[in-house]
This record gives sequence, C-alpha cells and structure tokens, in this order.
Amino acid sequence: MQKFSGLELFRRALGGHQSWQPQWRNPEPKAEYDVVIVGAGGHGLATAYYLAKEHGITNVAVLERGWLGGGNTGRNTTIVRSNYLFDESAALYEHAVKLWEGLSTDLNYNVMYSARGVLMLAHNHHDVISFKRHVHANRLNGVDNEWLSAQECKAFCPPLNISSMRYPILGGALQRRGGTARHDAVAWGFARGADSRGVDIIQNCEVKGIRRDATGAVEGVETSRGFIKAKKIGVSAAGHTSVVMAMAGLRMPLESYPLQALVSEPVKPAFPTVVMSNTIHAYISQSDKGEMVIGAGTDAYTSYSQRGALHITTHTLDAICELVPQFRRLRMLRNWGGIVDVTPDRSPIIAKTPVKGLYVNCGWGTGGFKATPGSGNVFAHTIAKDEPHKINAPFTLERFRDGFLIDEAAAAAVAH
Amino acid sequence: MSGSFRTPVGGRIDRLNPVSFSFDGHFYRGFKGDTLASALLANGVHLIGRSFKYHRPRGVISAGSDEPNALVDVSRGGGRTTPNLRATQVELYEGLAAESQNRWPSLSFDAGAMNDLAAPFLPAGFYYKTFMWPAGAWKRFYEPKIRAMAGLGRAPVEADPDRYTQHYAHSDVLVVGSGPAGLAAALAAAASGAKVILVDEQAELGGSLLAETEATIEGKPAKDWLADTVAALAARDNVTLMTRTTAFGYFPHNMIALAERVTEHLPNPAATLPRERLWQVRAKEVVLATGALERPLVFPDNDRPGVMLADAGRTYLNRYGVQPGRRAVVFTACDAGYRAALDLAAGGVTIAAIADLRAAPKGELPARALAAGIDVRPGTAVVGTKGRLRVSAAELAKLRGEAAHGLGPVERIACDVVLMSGGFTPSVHLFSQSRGKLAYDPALQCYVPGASVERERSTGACRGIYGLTAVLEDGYAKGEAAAHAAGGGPVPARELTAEATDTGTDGFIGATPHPRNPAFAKAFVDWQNDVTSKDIKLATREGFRSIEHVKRYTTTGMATDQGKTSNMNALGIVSEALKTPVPQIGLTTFRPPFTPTTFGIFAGAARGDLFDPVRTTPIHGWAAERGAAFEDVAMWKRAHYFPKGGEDMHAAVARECRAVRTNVGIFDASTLGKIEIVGPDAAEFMNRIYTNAWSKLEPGRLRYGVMLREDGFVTDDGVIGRMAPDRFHVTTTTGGAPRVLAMMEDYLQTEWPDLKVWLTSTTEQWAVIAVQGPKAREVLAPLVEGIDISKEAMPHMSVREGRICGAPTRLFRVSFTGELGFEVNVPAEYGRAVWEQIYAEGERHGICPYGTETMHVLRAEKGYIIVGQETDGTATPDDVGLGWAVGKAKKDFVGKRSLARAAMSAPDRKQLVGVLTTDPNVVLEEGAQIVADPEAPVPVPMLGHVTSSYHSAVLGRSIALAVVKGGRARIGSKLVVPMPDRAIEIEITDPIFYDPKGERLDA
Amino acid sequence: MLIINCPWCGDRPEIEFRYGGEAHIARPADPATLSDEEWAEFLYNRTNPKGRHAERWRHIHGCGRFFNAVRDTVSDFFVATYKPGEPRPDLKETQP
Amino acid sequence: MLDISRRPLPPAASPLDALAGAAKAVPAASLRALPASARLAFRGGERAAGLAGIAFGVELPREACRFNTASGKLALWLGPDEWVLLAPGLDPAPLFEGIEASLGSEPHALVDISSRSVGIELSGARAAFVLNQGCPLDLSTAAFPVGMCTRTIFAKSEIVLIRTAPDAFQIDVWRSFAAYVWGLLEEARREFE
Repeated sequence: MQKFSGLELFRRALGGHQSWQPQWRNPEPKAEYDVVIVGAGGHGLATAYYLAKEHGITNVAVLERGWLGGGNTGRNTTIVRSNYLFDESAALYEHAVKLWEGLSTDLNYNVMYSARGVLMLAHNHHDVISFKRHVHANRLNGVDNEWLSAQECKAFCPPLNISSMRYPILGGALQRRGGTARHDAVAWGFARGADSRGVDIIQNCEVKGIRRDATGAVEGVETSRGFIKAKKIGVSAAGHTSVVMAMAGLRMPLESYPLQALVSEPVKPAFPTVVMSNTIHAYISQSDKGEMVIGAGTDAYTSYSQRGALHITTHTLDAICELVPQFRRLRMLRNWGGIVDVTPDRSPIIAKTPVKGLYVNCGWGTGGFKATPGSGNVFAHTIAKDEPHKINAPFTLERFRDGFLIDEAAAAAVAH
Repeated sequence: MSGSFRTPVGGRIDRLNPVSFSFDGHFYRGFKGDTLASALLANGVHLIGRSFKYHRPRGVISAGSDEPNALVDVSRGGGRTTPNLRATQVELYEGLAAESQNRWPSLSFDAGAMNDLAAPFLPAGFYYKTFMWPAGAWKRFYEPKIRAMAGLGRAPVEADPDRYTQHYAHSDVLVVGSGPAGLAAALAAAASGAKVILVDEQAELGGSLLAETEATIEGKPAKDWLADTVAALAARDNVTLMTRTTAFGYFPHNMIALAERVTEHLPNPAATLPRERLWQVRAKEVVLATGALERPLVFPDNDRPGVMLADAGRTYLNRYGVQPGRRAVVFTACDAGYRAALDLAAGGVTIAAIADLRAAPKGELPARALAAGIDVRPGTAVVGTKGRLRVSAAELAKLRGEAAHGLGPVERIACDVVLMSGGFTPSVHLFSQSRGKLAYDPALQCYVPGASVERERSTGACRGIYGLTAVLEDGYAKGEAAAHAAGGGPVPARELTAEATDTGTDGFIGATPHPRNPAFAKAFVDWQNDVTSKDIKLATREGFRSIEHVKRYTTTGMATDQGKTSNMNALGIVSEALKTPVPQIGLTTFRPPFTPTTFGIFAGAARGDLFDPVRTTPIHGWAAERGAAFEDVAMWKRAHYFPKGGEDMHAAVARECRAVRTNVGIFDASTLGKIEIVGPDAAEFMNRIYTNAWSKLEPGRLRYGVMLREDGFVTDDGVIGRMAPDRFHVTTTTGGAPRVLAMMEDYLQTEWPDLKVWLTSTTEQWAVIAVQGPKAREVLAPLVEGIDISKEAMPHMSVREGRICGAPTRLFRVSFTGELGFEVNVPAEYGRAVWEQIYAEGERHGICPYGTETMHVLRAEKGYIIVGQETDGTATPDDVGLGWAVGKAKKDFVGKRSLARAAMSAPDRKQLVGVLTTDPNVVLEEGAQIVADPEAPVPVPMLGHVTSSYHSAVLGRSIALAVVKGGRARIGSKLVVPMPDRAIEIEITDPIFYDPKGERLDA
Repeated sequence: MLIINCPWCGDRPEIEFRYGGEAHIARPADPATLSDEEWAEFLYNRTNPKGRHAERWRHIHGCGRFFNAVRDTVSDFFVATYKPGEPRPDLKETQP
Repeated sequence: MLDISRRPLPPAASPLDALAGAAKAVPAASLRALPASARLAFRGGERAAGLAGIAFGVELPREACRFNTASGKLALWLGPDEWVLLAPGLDPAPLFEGIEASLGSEPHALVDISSRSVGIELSGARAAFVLNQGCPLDLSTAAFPVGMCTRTIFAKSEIVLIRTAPDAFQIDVWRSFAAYVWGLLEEARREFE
C-alpha cells in the first residue's frame, strides 16, 4: 500500500502525480473464499478490514452489486455520536466513536472525523426529561453528553433561533465528541485497507442466491459473475437485507424505508456544529465544503425507489427555517434518497442466524453511518469466532421472540 | 468603458428604460431586460468571480442557468441577502447591488490566488491523503482552515423578512420549456381545449428564439412569430403561461415542482406579494421541452475571463445588444461556432479566427464563414490562452492525424474573447428525475431519453432533435399526443415550417489535444469546482473507475450547476483514460433540483404560529388574561401555572397545590383526548382494546382503563364512562388522542369488521373543567341542575348528565388529585362562560386556578402515573403498578399474548416505586439515574431512573417517582442518585405519598 | 407525493393517507395458543419485498377507511387498490 | 337528560370571534366565520342511513363525497358508513333525539359534534386559488363540483371542504385548528388585497 502523507503528496506532486497506484485492485472473483461479505458499503468493507487486520482472515471477498460505498454510505448525512440511552446501545456506539477517533491514522486515510459536537434540542418538558435521562445514563456509562440551557445552546451554536418560534428551545443535550466524518473517505479508506491486506473487493457483482448444503449450512453465493464458494457469508446489505436473507429462506423483522437528505449551495462557515431536533424533525450541519447538510425522518411507506416525496422535504425545510431563519434564502442544491432497513425496536441486528455459516448485520435504520467502524469490528469478530463479541451479544435476532428489545426509539423518541 | 460594448440597435432590451446598478461598489448602467451578466459585459466587465479552490479569476461562460462561474451575492439590505446567484439569471432592476464572492481583499487582487501557485500540491482528493498528523489536528487546525477557504458566498446573518407561498395546481398538459418545441407543444395542446400550463425559467417565453435574428417560422421572422404565438396562447382561457418559473423537480406520479420567482426582478416589491412561490403541479401528461446545453471545450487555460460558450456570445449580442468583445477567436467542434461567428461579425465583432477540431467541416455555415472572409482553420485546436484578468490571446495549433500530441507549431492570436462550442447536450435532467431510462446515442455523443416511465414525452433538442422545422413539428406532435392522452379534443393540423440554417449535430466530448505536459496543464472540466482533466485522469489512475467514484473523488459535477457544462466532458475523459466506451462508464444520477431552489419556498408560510397549528382550549383566553405561563404539549398550549405578584414557578405551584388540598382548585383539562364509542358491540370492543373488563360496568359509572400495544407495552390510559349500554365516553392522554383513535380504528376496521360499533372523536366537542378539592361539591352544587351530586347519589367514579350554568353537561366525579373532584364536560363554546361562573362561585370558597405543573405534583403525591412520563414505551402494566387493571380472566385483549414472553416477567424488570431523599430539601432531577454503588467503576451499573420529581407543599418535602429494577422488593432500602458533583442518598418507598387509603376521594 | 386510488373516494394525494404496513397479516384468532416463535412472526417479521407489495393504507384525512393496495416498491407505482376483505388480486395478470 | 333548566344558556364563544372581527374586506377571496350549527355524526349501514335521512329531513347521500341539502340543512357523505348532518342555527338536542327515536334497534351511532368544529366560508373569484395554497385537491369545478364535500388537508390541519357554489366553499374545521386555518387563509389571500 502506498503511504499517504503530506510529504508523499509533495514528493509525487513534483512528478505531476503520475506515480499514484490504484487505491484498490479490481480483481476477478476467485472460486472460493473463507468469508464472503455481501455488500461493499462502509459496514461490509469495515468488516472485511477487521477480519483481515484483527483475525488474520484474508481470504475474503466483498461483493457489491454496484460500486463500493454507493448505497447508504454515500448518501447519509454523516453524523457520528454515541449518546444512546440503553447500556447495550451506548456500549456499541461508544465502541465506534473510540474507533473513529483513531481511524484516519489507522487507515492512513483522512476520514475527516470532526468532533464538532452534536447538539440535540429539547422543545418541551418530555424532551427535557428524556435528554436528562440520557445525560445521566451516558455519564455513568462513560459516554460524554451534557445538558445545556437554551442560552448555552445559543452560545454554542450562535446561528440558532431559540425563542421567537413555535416551539421555543428549552435546552439541549450536547455530545462534544460527536460530529461528522467524510462518508466517501470512510468507504474508500476501509476498501484500501482491506484490499492491501488481500481482501478482494468485487464490484458490479450482484448476489442472486445463497446455496446451502444438505445440512442446511451455507455453501456459497450465486452471483451475476458465477457461483462463489464460501465457508461463511456475512450479509451487510442495509436496505436490501430482507431480499438477500430471503435467498437463504429467512424472514426478517425488517422494513425498508426511503430516507431523504439534501444539501444547500456551499457558503462560507456559518454553522459550527451538528444540531438535531426530533420534535420538529430535522437536523443540520455544515460540510467542510460549505454545504448545509440536512435530513429528517423517513418517508411513510416501504420502498426501494431511493427517492422520496416532496412533502417530506418541505417539512424538513420548514423546520430548518424555523430553527435558523436566516437560512431561508439559502438554496437547496441536491436532494436524494437512500433505503434504510428498520427493525421494530430501532436497534440493529448483528448476529448469527439460524442458518449455519450465515451472519447478518442489519437494521441500522437511519443511524448506521455513525457505527461503521464499531459495527464492522464486532461483526468481524462474530464471523471469525462464530460467536458474538460481548458488545453485540444483545443485538440478536432472538430478542424479538423473547421480548428483550433494545427500544431506543420508544425510550427516547430521538432520531438516530 | 461604460456602455461601450452595447450595440447601437438590436436586442430585446428596453432602451427607453435605463437602469443603474452596482457591482462591487462601482456604479454602472444597463437597461430593463438586461441580466446582470449582460449589463456587466456591456460595460466591459468580464471579471466577475474567483474560483472555488484556486481562486482563479473567472468571467461569464454562459447566458443561462448553466452558468458555473459568474456567481454573485445580491443584497437588498438586512436579511434580504442572497449568495451564489448566477449573474446570467439575475434580472437588472433599478438600484440592484451585487458583489463578487470568494475573494479577499478584492476581486482583482485576491490573496487566495496563492492557491493557484500551490495547485500542484492540491490535486483531486489531496485532503484524503494528508492532514492526518498529529492525531486530532484535523479538527483543531486543518479543518477550520479548509472550511474558511471553502464555501462560496456568505450566508445571510439576519432572518429573511420576505414571504413565501405554496400552491397546488392541476393540469391536463404541463409543458416545461418555451423554446420552439415547447411553444409548438403548447399550441397543439391548447387547441385541444385541454388545460395547459407552460413554464419557462426565463423572464420571457421563447427559449432559443429569443436570440434568433435570421430564421423565419410560418413565413414570419422568428421574433414576430414568437410574439404572435405568445399572444395567441395568452388569450386562451385554458392556458396558463408562467415565466421566471423553474420546473426543478419531477416527482412520482407526474408531480412537477415549480419555483416561481414573483418579485425578485422588481425594484420595490409590494409587501402583499410573496417573493417566491412553490407550485406542486399534478399533470395528467407532461411534455418536456427543456432544450439542450452547449458544451464547453476542455483545453488549457480555458477559464480566463473572456472565454465563453459560442452560443452564449451570440445570445449576448442578439438578445441583449452586447458585444462580448471586440476581437474573437472561435474554437468549435460543430457548426454552432460558425453561426455565432457570423452573427458576431455582423454585429461588429472582429472574428480573428475560427479553429475547428474537425478536419473537414462541411455544411452551409462553414461555407458562409469562408465566404465572409473569416480565417477558418479546420483541424485546429486552441491549446491555450494568455492574459491575467481577461483573455488577451489564444494559442492555436494544427492537429496532425490521430496521435495525441500530433500538433503543429503554436500560433498566438490576439483577442479579447474566445468563443467555444463542443456541440450540444440534451437537457435530460427532468426526464432522468422521472426515472426514465437514458439511452446513449453514439452519433450525437450524448444521452437521450429512452422509454418513459411516467406519462411524459420529451420533445425537441432535449431528445436530440435539432433543426428548427423538425423541432417545431416534433413539438406540435408531442403536444397533440399529450392532449389526446389527457382527454383533450381534436387538434387541427398545422404546418409549422421554418426557414433556418441547420447547425448539424457534430460535437466533441472529452479534453482536446494540446502540446503541454498533461501532468501540469490546467484544462478545466468543472469550472466552479476547479476540476481539470488531469484531476479526472488521476482519479482513474487511483482506481476510481465508476463515474460516480470519479465524481465524488474529484468533485466534478458537484458544484452549484450540478455539472450542466461538465458532465459529458468528464465522461469523455474517463472513457479515454480507461479505454472504455462511454456507455459502460455509467452516468451519474440527475437529482433534483434542476437549479438551486430557495429553502423559503419549501417552508412557505410555515413560520412562527403558522409553523404548526397552535391549539388552544376554549378557556385559553381566560388563562392568558390572568398571566398564566403556558407550556407546549403536543400542538396544544396548556396553562403551566398561574403566577401571582412576581411569584416564580415554585412559589406559584406550592400555593396552587395547597389551595387544592385545603379548599378547591379549578383546572382546564380540555386537551384530554375523548372518543365516543357507540354501538351494540361497544362493550365487546372495549374488552378487546383495553386490558380491563367492561361488560359489567354499569351505565353511569366510570372506570380507569389501560391500553397496550400488541407488543404488550402500555401506550395509553384514561378514565372511561359508560353513558348507556351501547355508549362509552373514553378519555385519553392529551398527546395520545390521535394515536389511540387510529389504533382503535385499525383493529375495528381490519381485524373485527363484524363488530357493530363506531368511533367518533369528541376531543373538541367538550371543554373539560376539573374542580378539585374538599370544597368542590360546595362550589358546584348551586350551579348544577338535574343532577344530585351528593356523596350518596353520586359516588366517586360516576358520571351523570344534566345542566350546569344552563349548559348541558356530562359531569364526571373523578379525581386525578386524590381530593374530592369533578370534571365538568360542557360543549366547547360554553367552556369559558361556565368556567367563569364556576370560578365566580368558587371565589367564596377560595378557589384557585391551577396549571399542569400543579396537576403533576398532586398526582405524583398520590402515585398516579402519567403515560409517557412514568412509562416510556417499554413498560408493562405490572411494571408501573397497574397489574390490577389487567383482566386476568379475559381470554384475549390487545397485547395480552406479548405479556407471556420470557422478558416480560424477568425478575429485574423496572418497577414503579416512590423515592424519598434522605435530605427532604433536595429535589431530584427528573431523568437522574439510580445506582447501588456510585463508586463502582465505569460503566456504573444502573438500577433505574427518576421519572417524576417535585417539591410537595403539603408534605413539606421533596418526593419522586422512579422505575427501579426489582423496585417493589427494594421498598425500604437505601440507594443513591449520583450527580456530577455529589451522590444523593435516597430511600425506595411505596409510590403513594399522600392519603394512601384514599379517604379524601370519597369525601 | 403519490396518487392513491381510494376504493371509495377515487384518486387522492398521498398526504391524505396513512400507510399501514404489510397487508394480509391477520391477527391470530387465539394468540394464547401460539408459540413465541409464531407470535414473533406475526408481530415482527415482514416480507419487505423488492417489487410487488401488498400493503394497507388508510384514507385517514378522507373517508377514514382502511383498504389494501399492491404497489411496486421499486417504482412506487400502484398496481391495484382493493377493499378490505377482498382477496389480493392475481398479480401476474396485471401489468404496471 | 333532564332538560328542566331555570338558567339560560351561557354565552357561547367561537375561536374565530376576534379574528373574524379584524378581517379585511378582500372581495376576490372573502372570509367569513359561519354562525353556530348543529352537527351530528351519523354512522351505520344502509338501512340506518335511510331511516336517519327521513328523520333528519335530508336524504343521506350514498354517492361518495357528495352532500344533499334541503331547507338549509346539509347531509354530508364523509365515508361509506359515515355522514355529518349539518343544521345551521338549530339546537342539536331535539334533532339528536328525533333521529335516535326513528332508528329504534337498528345498529348505528349518533354523536353530537356540534361544538367540535367551526365553519368558515371562503368565497370570491380567487377562492379556489387561495384554498389551493394549502389544499392538495384539484378544485376546478370539473373535479370538485358544486355539491361535493370531503375531508381533506389544508396545510397542517384536517378540514371538511364543502363547495356550495362555483366560487364559494365552506370549511368545517376542529375548533383548536380554526385559528391556524384562518391565519393561513389570511396569509394566502394577502396578494389579492
């Protein structure tokens, strides 16, 4: 792997940057792999990276229907935080944040993790209690999160309107270590790291079926580029998980919904942090390029169309204009949609399945990006050891049968 | 130089209406009908902006919404500041004040231009490869620097005072684009009698015809035909013509979103007018006549001010009467360059040379150029330009065969403008947004619409049809077909023949050959994002093979023009670099909006009190007049407390609580949800929906009901009255009312359609006045008629109908305070009058109005839960002490089966308990966690949390409710609430703090 | 904003409706007899197909009625809408 | 209900009292708060609907989204088994009792919702245009003729919309949403001042 650094950049500039090598290969699929990962999004690539790096399993293929990082990884609003309520969730997302903090160095790829803070606004008494419950639980779990008064919110994020509005702001919960990262760089950095350790990333390779042997265990995957034998299969297919798992005869507690996001035209720095308001349904941050990156909740109906309705956008932007009325004259540059797979308790599933050799990492809903390194890390462990890491042990499929839900949505009514 | 580039005659500007304006503080003059760009060019101003990354000087490239370069900030003062407007679209008005962006200290001397010198170290994606050391420096140091350099204009800092509106419209045929194809389509559709909407983003209808000086249509000069056609369309009742209106989004099921700029072109807009309006048009049929965009050519230093698209140059001359320069070099790969050269020559511009990439241009226009004595050079490329803030010369070299560097010697030709044309790219943005599949046309070297998915037709240049007659005929045919499909009447045949010189379909995509070192030459593909052909080649070298990857890595096509001028050239360069045909590289997705669209129109009127309905009760005005503080509960405003004489909330609530416990209080409970459940199967329905049993409840009696979701968790509760054997009066929580009714309807309609029972929301039918306290009966007795409210006749948990203060009432004897209490339901319009009469009567008894805070304290003293506060969607009835309300004998009810799952009876479930701090003066924070050992290492095991916490005036100490793991078994034990600064000792208690036997209720 | 054909009111805009999830999942007549697996299947597991999806909608801001629809989840075009109690139409015969 | 009252009805109040008093005259889109009306929600099957229509004095329409009217009273179809019976200026109690009496044991539900909503009239040449600023329906007379009524959406509020004349609509809106709907209508008609 060619090293990336300022010095290297300078050195190769003298040669007109002609000597840079591909960041990953474009290999033909081999006949057999120890592990096949379905889906080359951030989670799938991170899984392959950690399989190789931490478990020494390098005979791995990551299969991607389109181009790597082209699904939700490349479509999300890049928010990173870990101030989740329940112990199980806090441990999982905090594991990810700790990895985020060293990820650029680990990958030798600047993923631009920017801990500029994530501020979640409270507009009513219910929000206040809920956020304070989070703040206290987070502190005891070793996760930073603090309560700010409305004036402190304004001081932390001066563009915010806190009072002359329909639902005045009563305060907010701030995770200072939360922030954003550059979504494409995450996919590319993990791809480059995995590839350099021998992982084959095979793009334009659609999985059409999962072959199982007489005992029911997985044998391999049928793909648009032929059959590929695999001892283990890890499904990391986000919105398409139900479709892939159906190939192994499994029904999932998942529904796939469109999730839209949008950006404004770029402007000079005008918004210093990430602000989320669940009560009026919107969140906003400013990218390094200057665009206001804005999102809200999902559309109302299940869909794989990767687009949503205009009325969702109008409600998102009326909320943004209420929070930051001086942005009313900014202009929307791009609006797009992804497909998010949602579980009944809004928490992910990172688990073994009833099919031997088949593992699944799904159900991240609207919040998967922030977990990317942590999720890949524990999913790799689960695949390598055929048993979950203690962090993902609660995130089973069986919890729905037994009722041990991890219901962040019910408990907090906070978007991820 | 003021005005010196304006032609003496010609163009569509209104020369009788001069307009003065300013740019960067300098004052200039233009005419009504000018754009800012045309007026600046008329004044000889070409330097209009600085580029994003290298801060290179930039001028105007285009004459329309595809402009990547000339972005300005236009201010009308205060919050009326708009960044990033295209000078090519800003209409001139008297007093317009524009400023350039992304430069310091000035446009002509910009310190950021040092970046241009550092450009070798800033290739595509350089930021992914560096700024990683030392750890944490990205956030602290590098990122702030990068962010400050990025961005274009400045966001406004004051709230926008302008108004925006929204409008839903329907049409039989919506035609997008009013060039010849769109006009012809509109003519045909209009003739059918169908309801037609024709929209165009420009200030005038006409599209390419606005710059047409030579062609004739139906025997008339194009200009006259245009005027006649517009007049004919405008005269029809079934046609709506919309200018300054951009069709920016194509949404499912033929919904097209339009952004209409209503006042932006006016010097002094009336306050009654909205600035912009969002139209959501549902069209039975859509005709897309969105035209084609001229492609630039990618050659070194093609970004100097003065380098512009050939047809844009022609537009400035023909439409605006502006010479783009005195002496032009034309670089072309198609006949459009010749057309521009001929028009400009006729307009007094010297054409120094035409460099044509084609070895042997044929056709009428090249022949006419030769005949006009223009220096035409076939097989020649422009390989560079000179000049600092404006192009001063072009460098030409002859192409020799196919070899990449087979170029002849470089010749420098002085000029002040370079016109370029690489041919035309059909504008398929809206078609692609409609999810229609694009097909690559190798002859045209572009993507054209394939099969439609929506009820849509593309016509004219946007589907690769060129030649005026062909375009008009296609437009008319598509308009007719659309009208027919939409149910319109017959359309008369019409021969729309035109006389015009065909510019053919030649063109070029990719980067043109040049002799410079390709590793260092800057040939721009995406002007605004400063992406050069070498950046794109670097991306392919680094393994980015999909066009989406190339786009994201280099940022080409991601600027505010969304790649209108750059996408096809980028594809051409990738195609060459990977030796792969264009169609195999893929195409980036066209995403809405077509051009950037103001946030304000999406928000519309939704701001402040119109952001969401402000729901108020019939008694709200009374509370407001008495200075009540309000809180938001869902969309409702509820009186929170009634401060008197400078009291804070604590003092007011203590006083209100004492009043209720000692005398009587009055409380507005109107926001409670109410549902009337009526029908012979009403009781059976109640049995299935609620956990309790309802069959044996006598009419005239009340019962507390608990409702679960099917997953077994508490979702709502309320007091329910049986008004008659077949009629229940259900109450729900304030926030839960819509959810509960929706859930009931779901079960009733889809699971139990056989039940003869119907549900009606009566939340707003009734104003609800709670009268609570030992003297409640004394207050009400003189006001009530037809009801015996004595203790014996009307026990706790009963309901009677009669009158109060003359109004019909459903009188509930019920208490959420633990005191003797009534809830007076009266029709809403009488709510305030009845409230006032009760209050007047109560004054003799010391009646005190109280708000939601006091209500919370009083119920907490009694250990009554609030769903949503003690419960959080993960609580079973038993968890919150409501196990008694679950009908064990019932075979089934919603949620029952889920209660049988293992997790629902786990020993460590959190249970509702009371909490008393050892120090009675400490009021715990709601949401605080409860632990056994605050000194335990992180993560500290948590046992539960405080759900409600107050100072209780009547008990003279703090109280709290909490949910704690195995809580009921811990009653009497000590635990700790750890706070950041201290650990608070608590004791777990029974949740009922006051009158545990409930004797006061039965008073 | 989709156009949805309410079986009673005709074509109406999406914002008048509320989505109701997958259709034809009948609540078991006697939940107590179900195993935990069977109950979880009813409560939580969904087909979530990429393609034709039978689903429930309610014309909540119109006639208030629930009804069923078959929609292609890739294109979001409706194939059919039908009243509750009516069988799911034979999809093979109906083209979008 | 015992209906022997010595007291007169107390004064009634509408959430539109102050707003309607302050409204400007805008002929292109005239706004008026309608006086109080008896409103009964009627639910039931075909036979019940027939009996109720006779008792009310206006046949209950069976055609979707249509209303029948007679002697100032309106019977609105709102759903296949749901009607609202509007009787401007009348006391709901006797109407209620009359219909109840006529139904006998026929399964049905009758609920007095007179106070649940208030009426607004919007009329004038631009009435439909103004309504379309928040209502997503096609309000051309072809698609929404005189005689049509339906529940629908006006921005973030639900309304019942009734077309009584080519350029006149009645809006029935829940009381607590009335000020919002009125405010938006005022905002929407400003450009016609």
